[in-house]
Amino acid sequence: MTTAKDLLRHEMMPHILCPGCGHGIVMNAMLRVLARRHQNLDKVALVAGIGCSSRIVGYVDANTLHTTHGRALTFATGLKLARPELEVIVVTGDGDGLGIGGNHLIHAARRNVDLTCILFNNETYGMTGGQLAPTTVKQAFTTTSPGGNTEPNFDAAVLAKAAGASFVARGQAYRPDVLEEVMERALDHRGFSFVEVMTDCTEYFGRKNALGLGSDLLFTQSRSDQEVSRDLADWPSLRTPQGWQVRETQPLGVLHEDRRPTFEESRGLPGYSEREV
Amino acid sequence: MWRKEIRLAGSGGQGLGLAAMVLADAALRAGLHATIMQSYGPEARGGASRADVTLSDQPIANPWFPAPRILLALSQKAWDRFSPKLGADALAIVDLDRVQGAQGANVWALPFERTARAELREKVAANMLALGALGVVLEHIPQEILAETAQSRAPKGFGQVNRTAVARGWQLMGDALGGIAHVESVGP
Amino acid sequence: MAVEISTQQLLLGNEAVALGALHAGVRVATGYPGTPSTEVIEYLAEVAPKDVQVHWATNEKVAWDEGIGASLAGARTLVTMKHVGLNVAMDAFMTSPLLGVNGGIVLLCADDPGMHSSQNEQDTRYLGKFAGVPMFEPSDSQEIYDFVRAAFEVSEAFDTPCLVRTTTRVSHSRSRVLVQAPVAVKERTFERNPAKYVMLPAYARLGRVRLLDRLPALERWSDSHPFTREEMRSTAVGVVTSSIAYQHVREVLKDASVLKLGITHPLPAQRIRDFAGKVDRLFVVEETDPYLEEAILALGIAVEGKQYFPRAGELTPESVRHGFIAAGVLAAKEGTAQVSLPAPVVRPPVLCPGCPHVTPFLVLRELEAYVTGDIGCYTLGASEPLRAMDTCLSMGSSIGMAVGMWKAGLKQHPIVAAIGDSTFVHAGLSALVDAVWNNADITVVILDNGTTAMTGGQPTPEFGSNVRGTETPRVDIAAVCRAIGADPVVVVDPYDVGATHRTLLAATRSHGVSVVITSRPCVQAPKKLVGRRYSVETETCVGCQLCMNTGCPALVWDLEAEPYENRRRVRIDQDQCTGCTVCSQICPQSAIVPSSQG
Amino acid sequence: MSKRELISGNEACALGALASGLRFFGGYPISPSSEISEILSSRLPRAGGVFVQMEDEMASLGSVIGASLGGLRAMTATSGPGFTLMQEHLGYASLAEIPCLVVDVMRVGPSTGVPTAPSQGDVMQARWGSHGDRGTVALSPASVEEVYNLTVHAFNIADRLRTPVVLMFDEVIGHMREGVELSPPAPEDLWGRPRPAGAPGPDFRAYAPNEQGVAQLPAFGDGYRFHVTGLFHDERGYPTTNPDLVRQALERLERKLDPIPAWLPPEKYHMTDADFVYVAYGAVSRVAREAVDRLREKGVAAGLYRPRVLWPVDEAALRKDLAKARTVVVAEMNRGQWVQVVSQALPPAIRVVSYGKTGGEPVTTDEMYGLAADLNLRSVKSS
Amino acid sequence: MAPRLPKQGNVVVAGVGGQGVVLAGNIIADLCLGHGLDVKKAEVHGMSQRGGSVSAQVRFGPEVHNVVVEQGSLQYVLGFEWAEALRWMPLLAPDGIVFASSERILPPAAQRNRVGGDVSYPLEFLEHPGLRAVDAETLAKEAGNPKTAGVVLLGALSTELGFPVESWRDALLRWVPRKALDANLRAFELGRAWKQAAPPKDLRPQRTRSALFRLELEEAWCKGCGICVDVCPERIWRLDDLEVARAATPERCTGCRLCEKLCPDFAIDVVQVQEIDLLTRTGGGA
Repeated sequence: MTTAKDLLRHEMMPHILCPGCGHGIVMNAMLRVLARRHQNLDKVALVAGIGCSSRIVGYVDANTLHTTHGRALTFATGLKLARPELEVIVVTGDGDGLGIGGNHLIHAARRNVDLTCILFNNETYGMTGGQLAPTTVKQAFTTTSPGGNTEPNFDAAVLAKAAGASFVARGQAYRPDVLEEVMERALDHRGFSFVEVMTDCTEYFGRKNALGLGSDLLFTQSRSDQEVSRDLADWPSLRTPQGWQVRETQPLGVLHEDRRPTFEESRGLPGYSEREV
Repeated sequence: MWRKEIRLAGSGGQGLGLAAMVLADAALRAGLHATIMQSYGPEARGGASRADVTLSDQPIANPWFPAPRILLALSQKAWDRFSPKLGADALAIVDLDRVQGAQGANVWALPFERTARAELREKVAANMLALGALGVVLEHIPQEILAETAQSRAPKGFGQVNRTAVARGWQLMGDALGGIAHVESVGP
Repeated sequence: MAVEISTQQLLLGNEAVALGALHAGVRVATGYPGTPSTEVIEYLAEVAPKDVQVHWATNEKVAWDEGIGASLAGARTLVTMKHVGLNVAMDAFMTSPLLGVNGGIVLLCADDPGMHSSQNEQDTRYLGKFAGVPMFEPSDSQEIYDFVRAAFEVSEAFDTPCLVRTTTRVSHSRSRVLVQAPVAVKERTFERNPAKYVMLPAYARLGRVRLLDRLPALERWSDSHPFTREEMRSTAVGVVTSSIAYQHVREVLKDASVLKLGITHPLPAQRIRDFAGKVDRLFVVEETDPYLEEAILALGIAVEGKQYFPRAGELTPESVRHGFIAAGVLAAKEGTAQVSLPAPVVRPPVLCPGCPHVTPFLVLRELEAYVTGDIGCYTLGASEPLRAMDTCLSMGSSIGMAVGMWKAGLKQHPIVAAIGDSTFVHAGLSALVDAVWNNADITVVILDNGTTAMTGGQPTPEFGSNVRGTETPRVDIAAVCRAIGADPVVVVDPYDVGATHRTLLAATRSHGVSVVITSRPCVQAPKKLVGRRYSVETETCVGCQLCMNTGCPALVWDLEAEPYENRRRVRIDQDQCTGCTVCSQICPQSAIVPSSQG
Repeated sequence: MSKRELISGNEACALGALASGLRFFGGYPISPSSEISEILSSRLPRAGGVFVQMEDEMASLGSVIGASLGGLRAMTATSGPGFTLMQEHLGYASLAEIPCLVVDVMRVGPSTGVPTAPSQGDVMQARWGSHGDRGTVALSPASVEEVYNLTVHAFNIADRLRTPVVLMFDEVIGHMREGVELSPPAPEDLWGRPRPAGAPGPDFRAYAPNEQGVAQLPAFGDGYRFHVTGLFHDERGYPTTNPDLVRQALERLERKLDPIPAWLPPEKYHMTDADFVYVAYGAVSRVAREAVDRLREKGVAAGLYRPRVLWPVDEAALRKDLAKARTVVVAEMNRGQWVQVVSQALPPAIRVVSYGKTGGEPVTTDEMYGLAADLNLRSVKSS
Repeated sequence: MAPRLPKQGNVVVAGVGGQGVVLAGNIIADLCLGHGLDVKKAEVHGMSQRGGSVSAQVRFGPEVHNVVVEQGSLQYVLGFEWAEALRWMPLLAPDGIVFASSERILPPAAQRNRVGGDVSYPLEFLEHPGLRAVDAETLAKEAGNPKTAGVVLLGALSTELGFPVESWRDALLRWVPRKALDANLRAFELGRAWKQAAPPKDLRPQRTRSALFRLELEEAWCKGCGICVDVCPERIWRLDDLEVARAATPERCTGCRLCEKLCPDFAIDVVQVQEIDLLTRTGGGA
């Protein structure tokens, strides 16, 4: 049966991502999901923007399109409408997808084109050297927020849901099986599915915020879901009367799923039914 | 006129950026001209990172060069990446333990990291040891200026370590050459 | 109000110490928790009237200093500690006999042969002789009561501190005690007497002479004292013994003559010579070191002992019997039919479910740090599966050893000292000053659970209450560390795996002395804490066992569930789980969730 | 040698901007210009300015225009793909006469190209990138020190003539570190913006040009409530479709840039008797100068003509300066862009040769020297 | 025959820290004292309570000297946990009796063989004539409070240790916490009516299948990030001095694939080599 490794372009490997980069883990999970769904990726298109996460499509043996910064969703919309039978997956980063590409994200969600958008959120612009990103949390240090970031950050999942995405989920590099399950359901979903994946940048963001290297980031990333942090907050604390402030928590798994007519259905476009799932 | 194109190559975190700044700054203090072209972006990650330093007694028009006259390689990946492009008359200094398979007439393999770890208790000082060795071959930057620059630009708490490392590197290379034999200048 | 103890009740050895002291009119009692001596102070705090000062000290040396101070000020004083604790107090203990006393002062020191809960089984009797103080060795609760009362009298009579030495078996056994009426103690107060109390060399030399003059008088006192009991039976075999060994001998050699020594310094030399003369063959049966045997040989009396009886561990009826069989005194026991029995289960003590010490050790293991450990529950961090502690010597030595390792040039991995909050206040403070003074590149992790957990959860200075639970000023450890000069000093929640990871990582990478304080209350003591319990969603668990690396006893294999790819899935024992959430944060499958009925 | 420091081109640009009184930077990360924004992100707030990282390049120039209207000296820094996104707002700033500085650190294009390799491929885009006929200002430094100085001049030009100015240099100049000694401009060398003539009131004309043909716009919030639009507008700034007013405004906007070439004359090196002239700018001019020296040693009358202002071009001055040359080699790191300006300006008698090097590797002295040696030079047409 | 009033003897109560062993010891000691007997009791405190083995030895008689029980002279063992009861059997007198609760508390140390998955915990052991298995857990639940399992066992012991029932109940009244008194009394009665528990299930169900795994590394792709080193539950992976991952103890691999899934560079493959039959230790190819 096909394995993730079979879907790689071996002549291109090893890839350029830094040692311990979370993106590699997410790519690993994505290829395992695809390996379960397809013998080969003839009927799969990976469309990516510009940035570390977008470079991974180059290493996948599929129809891969490396577009311009922030604009992947526009190219993907055209490709999907032209060839509805293709399973089109858009790979974007937090800078590429929420920074320069934010406008296209909310419109793609509104249109509900049958695409699956996987946003790699490592809270920084990795490719250009660790600058501030729309998802960088407050007080975090980056090369363009040397005094600590003061801007509030997006919650990508909430934004996508508000813009009309009919499937919204969040995964974590540290929890590959949860991530695979979430991606599987996203690909099965008819309509715009948005998956935000918490991953991390070891070379810049990790180093500047003393979060450590690969595995250290994975463990610090193991932010738990709401129940655990609520439990921790109301436990008796020893020294600090106000107890430990509740850590910022991201609920994981499928956060929203509803069935709305996709753009293709509302237009009555042909060829829609051929897409076998 | 005297001109030397030098490439300092190794893996990320070995302090090559700092070594380039120290070398170029020492050249300025010795009355020479110097330029640096640091690699960055995807190449700098995933292992091989490099800094190209050009030294000359005349103003330097082009800081870029296709292949270096002197290659300093502190990691296997760097040696594998940059040694094929070396010219016949080029000269190479490599770390004995970290680089295997570096032979050739004018290739010197010296135990920079091992000496740094054993004598200076700081593995990361290998870059300054390598700089000391380089100083011998360049013959245009006095050891005192190189050591003094290495100390002044050292991160907090590493000043003395850097100074000793340069001197020790100078000695390592001197011994390898069998006393301070004159190295005829390479290239035009 | 003194509690009237009916003869009906069994008194724990340590309770008998407290009672003996109470009835001897003790006014000040202190010490440092240490198995097997802890219960004395706790029981005294319960039964003694409010005007009796009963409270823990921060360590054994301070306790003895307080004791001598109280004694010179006229109060009868009891100080308690375990054997290794006396090592901490030796500096003050050795010189105090030169000062002499005012109010009587008695040191209760409990040895731990067999190391039930200690890092060595040193024989404190040598220290009694070494200090030249009268030393009593009770063998059960009744003798403890009597000896402690007598010790106060002797202390005042001979102007010297007294030592009552027990062992685990004596301190932690219960037996009946007949009590006498408490004695009325005449009021004393402090009289300035620098010549006696200021140990300038000139005065100390006088004190030394006083000590030496006192010994012959003490020997005469010891020789004639009823606490040494001669029980003549068959004269073929005579056994000189003391403490719990006496009990073994009485059970194993029912008809042997026995000279039971209640006072083992100064030894009743004459009584021993007389006894030796009355028997054909003389034995000494004693635990651990040949203290009595050597002394008797020194008196020129032929005696057999340690060639037959073990030096290591506790004496047991079996080892005493084997000894006498080997010596030809007893016939070998006929072989009882040995039924094949299953190998006993290995059940070492483990950190409790939800113990706040687990996460820091998990992280230190990840960092492959060299961890110099200390004495406390967290010493269990060294055992499976945490395996995150490299050394453990004595109270407070973790920081000093870390500095030593750094000075020796250890560089591959970060050097981390792991020390509890109570141990830090006990002997860690001066070590931290030393570390800062040497600008060592080490990290000190203070495992702050607000109690001295290992010995049953006694309050600590930073917890803000004393042994009687009254409010006391709180010591802010973080502020103290900052004042000493450690930088950075960070307090982190050990139940937050991510934060602990980040904090420890940043600390081990900073130069100089950094301090990380993991702060969560102990789940066992002083009161049991339980949050919302967690359980494993069996169908999500893939049996990777990452959670079991925490070593939590609540995480057990699910022997009923279907294995996942031949690997056992995990189940959480709902009775033991305290809801600390650490396993749920570590699980890469998000398979551990709050129990529904939680 | 005096007190020299190892400074990169990008760093010099940031320091030059700070020395010129920069008070606003709106930018977006892009190789190879990120260092400029990274340095300003910490130094600009300390100088009392505002640094903001916008969501993309259009937003960046938009925020710069807004800040400039607020009266601050404002700039952004980008590279090829970002420069392309900024064209619409560059046109807007020209028409609405709003001073600002755009730094373009050129990398190999088109599209994503080679983000970390040098080129001079954006020169024509600077001139014609934005739609419609519009004058444009583009300066080209050739050393780290000159990046610093031209940044100061750029702000001066922008403020005095109320126009966007583009400062263009390639990745090598941006990232190379040289031993340089930067001399900050004296306060009197910093030109201010023309103050509005009349007092606020109904008949105040924001866009009434002064004698240099520059509208003397006040800053928003200074009490002159006035209208700014991207539509063609009359002297009060109100939209107009009147063809005459549109034509007049268009010519005024073009004419007002005329004095620029004179303010920053080109560098003429060994030009007095030269009949073989290299025309080169930016990094290429450095190796051209070295080639001239080597040719002079061989007795060849070689010279270097290095323009510092790429746009606007004073064709007459160009013709006069190169009159005596027999052969003119225009060497660039693109497929021949500024060479079209030179060949259009010079009489056919002078042979103009285009030497365009692409691929991301800088031109070397040996290449330039080799060109001259091959005396039967290729004619311009066949390239 | 009704048990005679005991004159002298010894009892050991054993269990795991926190099960109430010391309390049961006190009740028995109190009982003996009540009958005018001399009693001595040895207890274990401190570190061992942290989930380790705990015991209380009670010796009574006209005059008691030693505190600890000598080998071969132990008359009664009250085991609150199965393995802890078995621990004291070597000291049992020939006619000694062991009342052992069938409750098992699996120590973490008994669950270390993660490849085979078998538990190092003694099989049920019923051959010994003196061993009485009591399902104290169930009876305690019947009595209404699972914490009363110890008192159930005391009830069972009271059928052998012949003190009159009233004195057992008086001792209970004195020592058992007020609010749990009636549950404890019910538990005591249930204990007295104990029946030999059904042979407890074998704790080590025969796991027939297990698998062996081979770890493969694509050396050229490994960048030495160390994630596999830190994440492997069996701590198999190590970085060599050229910063390349090496499997130091591959035989301990349980096939959980965490290293394969969390490797950012696709460098690790976990290949199932063999499915071995645990019983016959023979293997079929993967």
